Amino acid sequence: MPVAMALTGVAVLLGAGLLGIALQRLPGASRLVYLICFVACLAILGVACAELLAGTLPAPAMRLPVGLPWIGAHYRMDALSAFFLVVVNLGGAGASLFAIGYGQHEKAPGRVLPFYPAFLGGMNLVVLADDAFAFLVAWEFMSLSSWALVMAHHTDPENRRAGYIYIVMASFGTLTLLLAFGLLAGSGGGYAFSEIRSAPAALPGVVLILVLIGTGSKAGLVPLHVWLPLAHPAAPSHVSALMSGVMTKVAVYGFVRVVFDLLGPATWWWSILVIGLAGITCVLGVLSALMQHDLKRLLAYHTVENIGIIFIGLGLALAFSAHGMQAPAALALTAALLHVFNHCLFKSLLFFGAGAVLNATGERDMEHLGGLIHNMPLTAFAFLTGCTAISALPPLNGFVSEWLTFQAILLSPALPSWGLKIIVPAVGAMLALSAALAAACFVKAFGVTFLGRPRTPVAADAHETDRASIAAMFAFALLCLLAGILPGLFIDGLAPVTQALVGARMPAQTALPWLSIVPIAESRSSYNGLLVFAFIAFSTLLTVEIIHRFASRAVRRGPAWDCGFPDPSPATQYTADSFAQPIRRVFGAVVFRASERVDMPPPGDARPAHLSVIVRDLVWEAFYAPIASLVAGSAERLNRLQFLTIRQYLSLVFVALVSLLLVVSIWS
Amino acid sequence: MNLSSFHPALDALDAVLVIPAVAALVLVLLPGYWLSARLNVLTSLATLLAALSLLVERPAPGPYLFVDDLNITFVVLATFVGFTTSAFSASYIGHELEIGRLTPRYLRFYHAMYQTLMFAMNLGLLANNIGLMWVAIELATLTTVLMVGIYRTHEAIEAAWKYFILGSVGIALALFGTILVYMAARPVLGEGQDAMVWTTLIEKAGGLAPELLNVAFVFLMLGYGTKVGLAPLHAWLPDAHAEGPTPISAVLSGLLLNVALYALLRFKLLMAGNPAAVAPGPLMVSMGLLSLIFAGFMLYRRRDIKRMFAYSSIEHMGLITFAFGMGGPLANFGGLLHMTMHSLTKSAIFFAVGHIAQAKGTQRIAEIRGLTESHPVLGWGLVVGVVAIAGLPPLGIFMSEFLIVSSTFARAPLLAILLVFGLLIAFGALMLRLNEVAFGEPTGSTAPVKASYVPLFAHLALVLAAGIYLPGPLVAWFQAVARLLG
Amino acid sequence: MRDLAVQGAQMLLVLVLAPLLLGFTRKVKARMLRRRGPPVLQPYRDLLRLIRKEAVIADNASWLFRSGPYMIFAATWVAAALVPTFATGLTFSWAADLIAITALLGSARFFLALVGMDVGTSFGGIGSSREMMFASLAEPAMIMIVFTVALVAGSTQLSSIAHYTLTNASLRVSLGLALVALIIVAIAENARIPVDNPATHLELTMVHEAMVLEYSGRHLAMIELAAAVKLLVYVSLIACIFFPWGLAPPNGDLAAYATGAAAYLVKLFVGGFLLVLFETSIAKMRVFRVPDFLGIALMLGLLGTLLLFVSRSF
Amino acid sequence: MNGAWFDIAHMLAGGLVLLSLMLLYQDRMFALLNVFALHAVLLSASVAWQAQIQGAPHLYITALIALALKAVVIPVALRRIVVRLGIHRTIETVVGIGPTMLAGMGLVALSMVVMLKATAQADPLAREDLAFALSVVLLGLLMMVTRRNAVSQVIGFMSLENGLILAATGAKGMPLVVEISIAFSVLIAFIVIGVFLFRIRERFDSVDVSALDAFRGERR
Repeated sequence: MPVAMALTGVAVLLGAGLLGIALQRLPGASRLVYLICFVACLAILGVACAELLAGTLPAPAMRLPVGLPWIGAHYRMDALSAFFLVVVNLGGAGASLFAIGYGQHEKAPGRVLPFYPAFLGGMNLVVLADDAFAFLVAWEFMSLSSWALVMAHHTDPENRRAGYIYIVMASFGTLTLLLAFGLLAGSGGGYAFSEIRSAPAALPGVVLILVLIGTGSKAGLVPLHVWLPLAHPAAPSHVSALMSGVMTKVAVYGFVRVVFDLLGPATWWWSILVIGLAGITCVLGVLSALMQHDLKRLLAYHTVENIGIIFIGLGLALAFSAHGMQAPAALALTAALLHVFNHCLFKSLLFFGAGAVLNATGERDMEHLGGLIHNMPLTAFAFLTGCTAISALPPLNGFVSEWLTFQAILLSPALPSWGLKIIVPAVGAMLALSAALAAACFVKAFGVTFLGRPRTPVAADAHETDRASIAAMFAFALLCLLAGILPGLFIDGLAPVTQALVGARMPAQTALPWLSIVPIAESRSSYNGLLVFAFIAFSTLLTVEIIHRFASRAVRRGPAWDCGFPDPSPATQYTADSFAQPIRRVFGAVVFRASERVDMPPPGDARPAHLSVIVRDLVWEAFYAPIASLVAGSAERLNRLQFLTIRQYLSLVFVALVSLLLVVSIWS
Repeated sequence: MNLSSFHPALDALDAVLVIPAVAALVLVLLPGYWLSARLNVLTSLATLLAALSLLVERPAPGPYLFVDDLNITFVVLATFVGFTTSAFSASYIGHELEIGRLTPRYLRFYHAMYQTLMFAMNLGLLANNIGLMWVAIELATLTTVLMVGIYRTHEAIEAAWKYFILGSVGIALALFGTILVYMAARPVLGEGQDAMVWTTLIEKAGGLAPELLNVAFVFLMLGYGTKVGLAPLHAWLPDAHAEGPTPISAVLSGLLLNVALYALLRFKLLMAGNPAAVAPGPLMVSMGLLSLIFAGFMLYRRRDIKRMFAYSSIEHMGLITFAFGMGGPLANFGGLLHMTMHSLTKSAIFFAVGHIAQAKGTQRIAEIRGLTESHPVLGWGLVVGVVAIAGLPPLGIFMSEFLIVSSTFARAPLLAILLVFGLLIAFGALMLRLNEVAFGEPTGSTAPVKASYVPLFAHLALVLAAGIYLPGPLVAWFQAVARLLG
Repeated sequence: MRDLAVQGAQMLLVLVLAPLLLGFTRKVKARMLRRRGPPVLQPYRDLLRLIRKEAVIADNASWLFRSGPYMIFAATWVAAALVPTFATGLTFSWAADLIAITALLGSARFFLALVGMDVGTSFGGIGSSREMMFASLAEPAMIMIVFTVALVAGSTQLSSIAHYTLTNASLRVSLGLALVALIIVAIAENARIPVDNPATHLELTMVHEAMVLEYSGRHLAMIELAAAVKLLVYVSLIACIFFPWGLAPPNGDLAAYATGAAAYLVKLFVGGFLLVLFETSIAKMRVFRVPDFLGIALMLGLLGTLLLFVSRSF
Repeated sequence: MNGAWFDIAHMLAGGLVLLSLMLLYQDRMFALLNVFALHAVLLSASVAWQAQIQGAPHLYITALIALALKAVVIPVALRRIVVRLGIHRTIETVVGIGPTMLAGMGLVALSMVVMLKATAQADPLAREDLAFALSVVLLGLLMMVTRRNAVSQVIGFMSLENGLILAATGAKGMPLVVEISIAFSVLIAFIVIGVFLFRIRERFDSVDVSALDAFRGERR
């Protein structure tokens, strides 16, 4: 009974939360709590994996006598939820393992320990839920606990602001989802997913838009992403890893669940909406990331970008299945889901690295770091792996899912509808652009943080982080490599999901020779991560061998040459901002209205020259600032009603009375 | 020898009224804070037990009093919150006495008034006669007016005065409505008692003169709506909550508003029973929606923490009125649940706020910061309370809001969107203030405060439990009431 | 076994030919500038000399700095090994399609930019940041070209593309656009004039050279060789996609291979010559005009793709 | 016979409405008080008449209360307050007398329309009574709204309440009338005391607590 086992795991997690409240003062508490979380996540992970591979899904649903009385809370595990359980608990286990070490350094464990397990439990419950109420409760519970975690370091006003914007956006998303389910369930209140499936939804288009807003606001689709780069960095790093690597995926799950499973047959214009938004999200996300010099915020913006990539895949899947092309739909969906998995891996890994750096130096600002590769070689290596993976470079996993997405795009000319014909290639270009920009961004991230010379003393005497964190990072790095060189296994693991959702699956990959992967047919295209990896490894070794056989081994250390005029001051290095400057000049002028002002003192003036850069967040200015000012304004205006005299209040009553009497006299 | 007068349930019914009445008389005479506070708690407990016994043994309706599913719900809720509040007030008032904000003389008066209020509310709820109900509610209003003014500061007196005047006008309108109902019923039920007795009125509802009923409902809506605190009749509510002693704020938000709402519901039933009369729903829906959105905006500019939560009460009363206005099994169930949850949560919040104000020595939001640092238990208690009142799971209010919104959206999408808008506005304001009050660097005194946490956390625990699991009997009972409400 | 041999031969061939192509272009360029120029085989000599020299490494260089050149070279070499030069249907050609090859070159660039920042000199930073800025436009352009070609040929596999061009060759607008775009990309990627000047160390103009400034000895040799191979890769890509004539069919006989190799040589030299002709006929651009130059490529690629999406007949 | 009774009741009720309108256009404090006393007298008369024709003796109590309290005690008390607190003898209005009168006419018309339509099948006596009562209520409310002056607002409230008593007594056989009238008298007593206690000179809002402790014989 897999569902029961999973729920038991969740119960254990919630119990761990209570334990966290009870034991927060004790020294060993955090170690214990995180250990429990680690074990629980591994257990659920095991169950889900077994179910997914055994192909016995969907497992029979379970009904607990909680939640809405006359409905109860339904929980169920089908292929989709099993896959997302894998993602959630893989990320959860990794984060817990990392936290076993990292959590030791937490200043106020009392503000983290109770909520962290609750957060994990909430995400698991979302994925398991099988009726609207259970789903929404878990969804909002997840938001609530993560909000508490964002507020963990509440003395920083920035974090408080982040937490506020986060909780408001989250609640906004929940309310839209609530409306969506209200439409799906109908006035009869058939909230169970089984009933929703059986009954066709009224106004499916509206439902799709509502769901896109609701889940998009949690996943970070532009323009609903504003909270994400604020909230994710504010939380403790292992929580940031969960929020970026896992919670956004839970949002993706919500979208897939409703749109592909509950909503019934798709219409083609939906996909235009989704694909368009996703493309913009990609580019805007990565460009914003390039403008950052806060390491964790940069990573958060990259989450936005990757969500865009995922939604491109989902949109294509919608388009294909709307036109009854099931095999391509399966390909696109697989690409999206595989990217979900991959992004969970490398984004968590990167946040772990950022956490290790934060822990070692107390700095999140890259401009104050540098040269960490010398003192933190292991962290640097793991982080580099993550950077390579997220930049979609072979032979790591990021490339595979983007490659599959490209293949799906290459199949889309067959789509009949014109809107798609126009928008898909444009989005393809956006995808390619964002991939290239991502590479640039991570050269910046790794180069400025780990390479070069330390820019501050704290960076100079950083120390390698603890064992548990290292273990977590290397585990995920290894997984990145495995998923990159043996993608066939993972794709076949996804087969039941696509089979259930779009009624088709990609050709069985493990059957192919040399474990290469083939989207549709080998003549079209194929990729073999294993072989490429072997190739690279082989040729690298060969070269090294040859060089060391014939070349001189002599190595002399000397000062950097730097074209003849080396400058000892590390301030002369390229900083994050200066690295991004060319790209800012190319794209920023349009996207961010970025402008530079150089204040150059006249000759003979001793004061230093000053360069200031203004980067504006147009999304905020366009959508959020007006709303905020509107609310504030109307609050201000209405507030006068607080200070009326009794007579004026009485006249309100009087007017109400007379007008109602008039209504009555006219009505009857 | 009439045996029925010895029927245990009848005794229970009387007890619910007699105990507080007698206690009030005793408390007037009783000197000494310690004893009277204890007695206050004990009598409230006794009243609660009596009310609970009504659940098992229900007497036949008499000409003046009666019990049915609807009012028993309110009675139990009222007596329970009354009991916990008395427990809270015991410790709260103790502190007020220490800092000399209240003198023993006024405490005697205070406790007597407290029991009088209990009596009046129970009478209003159990009355089977619309005239009697009207008298009871007026009595309740007067007592609360006196208690709001008890601090005798300029603001307190002003608040009490405002409450008094607006309340009196409300009462007058309500009375006129009552008279009209009688006029409407007289042709059918004949002169005298019967034309004012619920049980008979409801039976003959179909036969009442519809046009008169319409006019009557207008007056009743405005009259009792003033007590419920619906915009634009709400003006007394925020000041009364802000300036009175906190236990009274808790009772006002938790109980008195409900009693007035109960009266509204009764007359709604009467209207609904008469097909020819205009449907009461739209009026309730629009006033509820207006109050909800209006209060949501008003929350932003509040400087006084108690006044802020008073506005939040207006918001939730609006939501409840909206739900009952929508009608239908789901919405009614949601409305009932929401009312219960709101009473519990809001009084819990006021418990917390009361102690917080005592600890920090101020009610100004700007001077309260970082509670979770300085007073963790109170701070987190407040956080949980606000999270609950803001309608986040797993607490009970989420369930009721879920039912109300989703059932509304399927029937009237536009209304639901307005509703969601209002909820979101209010949510934003509450969270904004919570952010400042509960988190950040603590300001003001961080000295530990002697507080009674039991009532606070008892309420919160109940709310949490309800959000996770509603026991079957309760559900069946609420569903019965919801069906009753049509 | 035989396939493996052919594959090995291909790998060796690109390795051998790359410096030759470089030397050839230099020679031709010198000639066009009325200079004598270095002998064609000069690059080989340079490489050997560099290999024999001791390597001088900055004090604060990390392990990445020392291992970087090998990775860069390996990635480039593998990419080259996967492009059909004289024969299609190589053993491992299906291990990676055109997109993967682009990505492989991308990872080579990724590491090049990283090692450029390792020592922490201002020039390294300049080089890396500009290189990535070019790449951020060149790569999407390349992907768009891949789209165009793949949509025409119905495959992203180079062998299949070549086969398609061979069997039903016809003039197509989109292919023309793709060709122009690919040439622009190739020029940018290989740091040729007008984007960058391989022959200068004039600080503010250099991009590629700035990144490798700190290298010496065998490491520098690796990087130079990688650069040479990269040039070869692009020339052979153009050859294989647009002028696949003479390519030996899968498991053909020796004669076929011989003709293939000969044809390949011819293509290389023609390509090199045209490149030099282009280079000598225009001047280097300012760095911030390069985006416009690459933008053209991107637009052309996108246009080609769009045309194909809208109607398959272009 | 019946007709005569009806005419008298009708006349009395109508007179109340007339007096309410007169209350509206008073601009001198004492004149206002006098008119209100008249209002109360008329009310008690009509109540007594109702008691007579309904044969409901308990209504006489109500009539008595009305006469004693509203016609005598309260006007006197208010007069003394006015003198004691030195309140302006003129009544400041929000909107001018003229518009107020027009509004009053409109309200009377409205209440006629509403009531006569609503009580089609009720017996004519009740109909008229209700219609007049409603207009008295509305006029009282109008007075509270359009007068800035506290005392005149109290008067407005009391005339409103007179309207209620009229309606209650007009509603034949309605129980609890006496109790209700008593309850209301208590309410009014409270208000008058409040006005006096809080030295409310001009506006209802301007409560002045400084006198409070002195009054309660305490020192802060």
